[in-house]
Amino acid sequence: MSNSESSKLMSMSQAVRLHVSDGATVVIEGFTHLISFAAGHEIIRQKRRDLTLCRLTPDLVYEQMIAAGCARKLVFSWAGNPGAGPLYALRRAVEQGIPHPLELEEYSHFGMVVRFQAGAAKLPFLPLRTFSGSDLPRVNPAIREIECPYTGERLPTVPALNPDVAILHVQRADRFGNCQVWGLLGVQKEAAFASARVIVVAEEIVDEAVIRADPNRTLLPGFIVSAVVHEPWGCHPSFAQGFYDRDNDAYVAWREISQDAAKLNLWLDEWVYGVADRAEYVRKMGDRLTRLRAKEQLSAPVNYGY
Amino acid sequence: MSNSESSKLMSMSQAVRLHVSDGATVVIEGFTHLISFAAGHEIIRQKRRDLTLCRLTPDLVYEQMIAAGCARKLVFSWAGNPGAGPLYALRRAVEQGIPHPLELEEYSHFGMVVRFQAGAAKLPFLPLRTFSGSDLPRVNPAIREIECPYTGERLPTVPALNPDVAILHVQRADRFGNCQVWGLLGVQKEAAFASARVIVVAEEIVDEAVIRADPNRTLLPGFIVSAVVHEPWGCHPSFAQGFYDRDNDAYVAWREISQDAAKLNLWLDEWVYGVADRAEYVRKMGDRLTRLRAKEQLSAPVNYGY
Amino acid sequence: MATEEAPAAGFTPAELMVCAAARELCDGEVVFVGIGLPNLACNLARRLHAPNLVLIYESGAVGAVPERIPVSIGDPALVTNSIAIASMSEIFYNYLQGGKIDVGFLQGAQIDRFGNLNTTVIGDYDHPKVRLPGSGGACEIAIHAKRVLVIAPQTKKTFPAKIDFITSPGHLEGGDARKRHNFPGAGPQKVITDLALYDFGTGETAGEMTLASLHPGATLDRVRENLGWEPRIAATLQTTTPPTSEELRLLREELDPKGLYL
Amino acid sequence: MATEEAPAAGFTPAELMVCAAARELCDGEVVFVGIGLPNLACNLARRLHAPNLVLIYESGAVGAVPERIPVSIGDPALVTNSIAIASMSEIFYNYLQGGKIDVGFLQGAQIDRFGNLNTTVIGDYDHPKVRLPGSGGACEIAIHAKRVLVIAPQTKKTFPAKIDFITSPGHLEGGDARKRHNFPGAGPQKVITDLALYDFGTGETAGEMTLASLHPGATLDRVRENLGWEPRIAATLQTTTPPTSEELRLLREELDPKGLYL
Repeated sequence: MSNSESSKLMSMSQAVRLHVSDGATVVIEGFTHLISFAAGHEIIRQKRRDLTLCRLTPDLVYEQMIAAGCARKLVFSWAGNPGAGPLYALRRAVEQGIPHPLELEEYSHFGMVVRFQAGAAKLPFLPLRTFSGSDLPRVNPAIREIECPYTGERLPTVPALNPDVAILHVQRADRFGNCQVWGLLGVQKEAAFASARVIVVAEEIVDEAVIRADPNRTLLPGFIVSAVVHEPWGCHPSFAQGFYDRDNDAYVAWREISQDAAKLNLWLDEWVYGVADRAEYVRKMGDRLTRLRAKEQLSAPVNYGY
Repeated sequence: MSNSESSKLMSMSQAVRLHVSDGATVVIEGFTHLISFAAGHEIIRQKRRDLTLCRLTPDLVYEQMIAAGCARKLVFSWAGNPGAGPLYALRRAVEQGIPHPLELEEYSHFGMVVRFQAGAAKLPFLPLRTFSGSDLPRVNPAIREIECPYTGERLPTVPALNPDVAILHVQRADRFGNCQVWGLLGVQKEAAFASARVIVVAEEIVDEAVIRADPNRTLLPGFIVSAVVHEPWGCHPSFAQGFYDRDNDAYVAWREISQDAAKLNLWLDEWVYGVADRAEYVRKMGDRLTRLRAKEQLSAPVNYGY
Repeated sequence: MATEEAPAAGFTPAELMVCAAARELCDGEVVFVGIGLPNLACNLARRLHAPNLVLIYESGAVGAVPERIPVSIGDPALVTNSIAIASMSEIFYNYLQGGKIDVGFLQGAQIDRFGNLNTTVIGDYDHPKVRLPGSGGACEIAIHAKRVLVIAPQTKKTFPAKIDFITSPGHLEGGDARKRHNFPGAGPQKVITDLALYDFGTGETAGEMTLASLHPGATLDRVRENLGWEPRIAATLQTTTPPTSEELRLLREELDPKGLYL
Repeated sequence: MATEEAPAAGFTPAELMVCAAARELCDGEVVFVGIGLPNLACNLARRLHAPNLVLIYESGAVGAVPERIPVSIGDPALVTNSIAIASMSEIFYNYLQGGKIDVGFLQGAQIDRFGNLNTTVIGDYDHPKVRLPGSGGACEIAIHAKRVLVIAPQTKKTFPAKIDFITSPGHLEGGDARKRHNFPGAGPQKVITDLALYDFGTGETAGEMTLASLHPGATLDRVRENLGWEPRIAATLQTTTPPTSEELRLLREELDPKGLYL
């Protein structure tokens, strides 16, 4: 580990070029909250191929990457359009191999969470109580069992997941990668510690003093972060608590887009290939975003003095 | 679990009478921060016996309970007077059986942390990478090994620790037991989830709305809490970030007190048996406490709106 | 109790399902909530007989009090003014596996007579006819929640004689199967469809869906037409109490005014 | 570099030990800090050649910038203005076992020639002559930190031929013992006493304390008198660079003005 005083700030295009290579195992986490669509779109623009995409809920961001041909394999626990139906393009890949076949490695949420936790702790595995009685172990040989050295009972296990790179959106970060998140925490901390490299994407770049004024809110210390990208509205259509709401209309509209491969490609042409970067996407979205801006409900301060 | 709207507020004497019985396995956690001396002293006053005391750092609070004859066994990882030398009374118990023999079950900090974590998750054990090459497994048969079902390597394990009752001091709680902590977090959350009952001791009782205004600060939800005790200055001589500083003079002075069993008993007579409750202890301490009061250094608010 | 109030004139099957589910919840219980009808049922119960119901969402919101109907399991409205935000590791390890969850709601694309649920695949796993979303948290909820409530509209397709894949174990092959698997939770206790309410029997038929109550207007024939097997029927078959006007008012005016789910 | 500056006139052995330890730390490294001399060494390095040194305390303070000398490993001054507070589970599982710690400081009541440390007991474990505090986090720091620095005043009692208990493994019986145990960290690299500085050799003597540098004023005889075995001596024995006046000024005026540890 090394924490140099030099800034890690760079553009998303630079961060993806430096840290996301063809064939890499990539995790873009965020459970409905703080999903870096900005990173997913840049990976599509840079035409990364043969990626192993890991994430509890593949969601629209992975469906778009799969439809664009970036993915070879998907490691997941729930693949749907949250609250708005199936992911049709993902189903086309799995059911018909369009645009090409997609290998699946499937767990439950608990299983995926524990895989990241084992990865973060550099343990080869961890035990957990699920899967028993389910057909999941039958179709996933990575789900195994051990005997407890104390009680003798058999316990299911999952192997550690250690991606090459984790991409995490946060509400605020300083230029060294020290970053803070509030609201839903998902499995971001575990995914970051489990990964060889971490790209932090932030709504706001703040002074280090802002982070140090409330250390209990810190998600990651900068010394485990490889790159910091400033990307306001970088989660749209997902949300960032305190910044903007979930764009539910976009999730609902996606249903129709993803049903038709041609429609989906037109969408990619317009909203991904057709824009240079997230800033242009944001300008193009215009008022649609501004009406999602969060109302203010501030927390009370606490005293860190002694 | 049940979360009744009825208040769980009660006096420390009532909480100890209801939830700490002779022979119980008790954990008073807090790593240098938020140690409930108030609870320890009340347990001494109520003359509990044969307790199994669990805690990473026995510290003064457990030494006082051991010297008073409350403990049968100590489960721990570091037994010293932090920054001020040995715990002489604990040594008398171990080396000479004074006031009576004390059984030891010893781990490292990592081992104790993982024991609480396994207990919280209702797993019989968890693996961890420590103890190898150390003599600790030789003197503690509860430290065992398993073979990884993926790599085949041998990994040390520790058994779950599930105390009968956890006693935790927090900066603020509402009357239902929803509580918040900032500054050092130690292993309190894991200890609480691992225990059958939880007594929350709070510097401040606040309205439920204060907790709900900053849910990311919450340590425990009320529905896992059995009792709530309002005990300002309840951690002295340890500290509560934002409320009062550590009374280092008291830790240093303890060195001389604990060296002499007679002196220690006089101290217990004056500061534990000689006071009815914490409130009287606080009155008796007088200015000594007020000069420990924390200066103000407030965190900035964050926006929970959407 | 809501059931003592005046029954309403007209209501939809979905409204009845939500009301029937809400009545299964007791005050002070801790419920692992799903999106859609379960979410409506929990918030309805909270407004009526269970004001201290604790709503937990797998996204990490504990003690949520959503001011609007959540459109996803991670809606920001679940965070604002909640009691606690837990990491998903805490949710699954400490809350669910830790035995703190009283009730879990589950749904399924396929449900068999033992309450086993399939949300993974229709057809063969490796050559699926329809690829479904998968488990999410369902498998562990089915194992750990002290009891499970299943909500699903009743068709032969949804309730086949045999399901293609067991994503989340119910009572497996019935009887004491759950005991043999050392499952901490009791598994499915009720199945609520748009036609009827089922429990899971007792004695030698324990663990098998048993018709306990017909919804107003539903008939045994319609139940049979929409079930992949010949149903067991309780000794004393009840008629489900219809929604009260207060339940319907809350659902229509406050909980789902836009009719997203009703 | 500090070492290029003017050497100071008078200084205590403790001051020299702290300065020698500080010089072992590189800018940007992540250090697992202990109370006392290690804490002074880290904060001294941070004021001089290693401004970006990241101080982590097992209590959970990450990137601490204590404004006063911490009197305990969990001093509130370690929290205020730190970069992050981690639970102890995160500290041990994710930071230490996760391989994020470059340097760990350890002390010992007994230290053997292979850098194995005893902080548990003098005499027999079950019938102790002296019961010591125990491991704390030392055992796992010894295994996981990329390298370990040991600080201890040198006496025959502290450096016996054989220690009574191995709390924290150093190089065990020497050679490639750590490799055979699959220890992620390299183990003790330096031992800093009040008389000399030792490294752990190379080649066939690797893993055994080797006298690398004598402190100003110390002699080989005094080193031998205060060591429980005949020490290996480096081919080219150095003399330790004395503290500079700037190092001493920082220690005496800013870091430990009350002389708590010096």
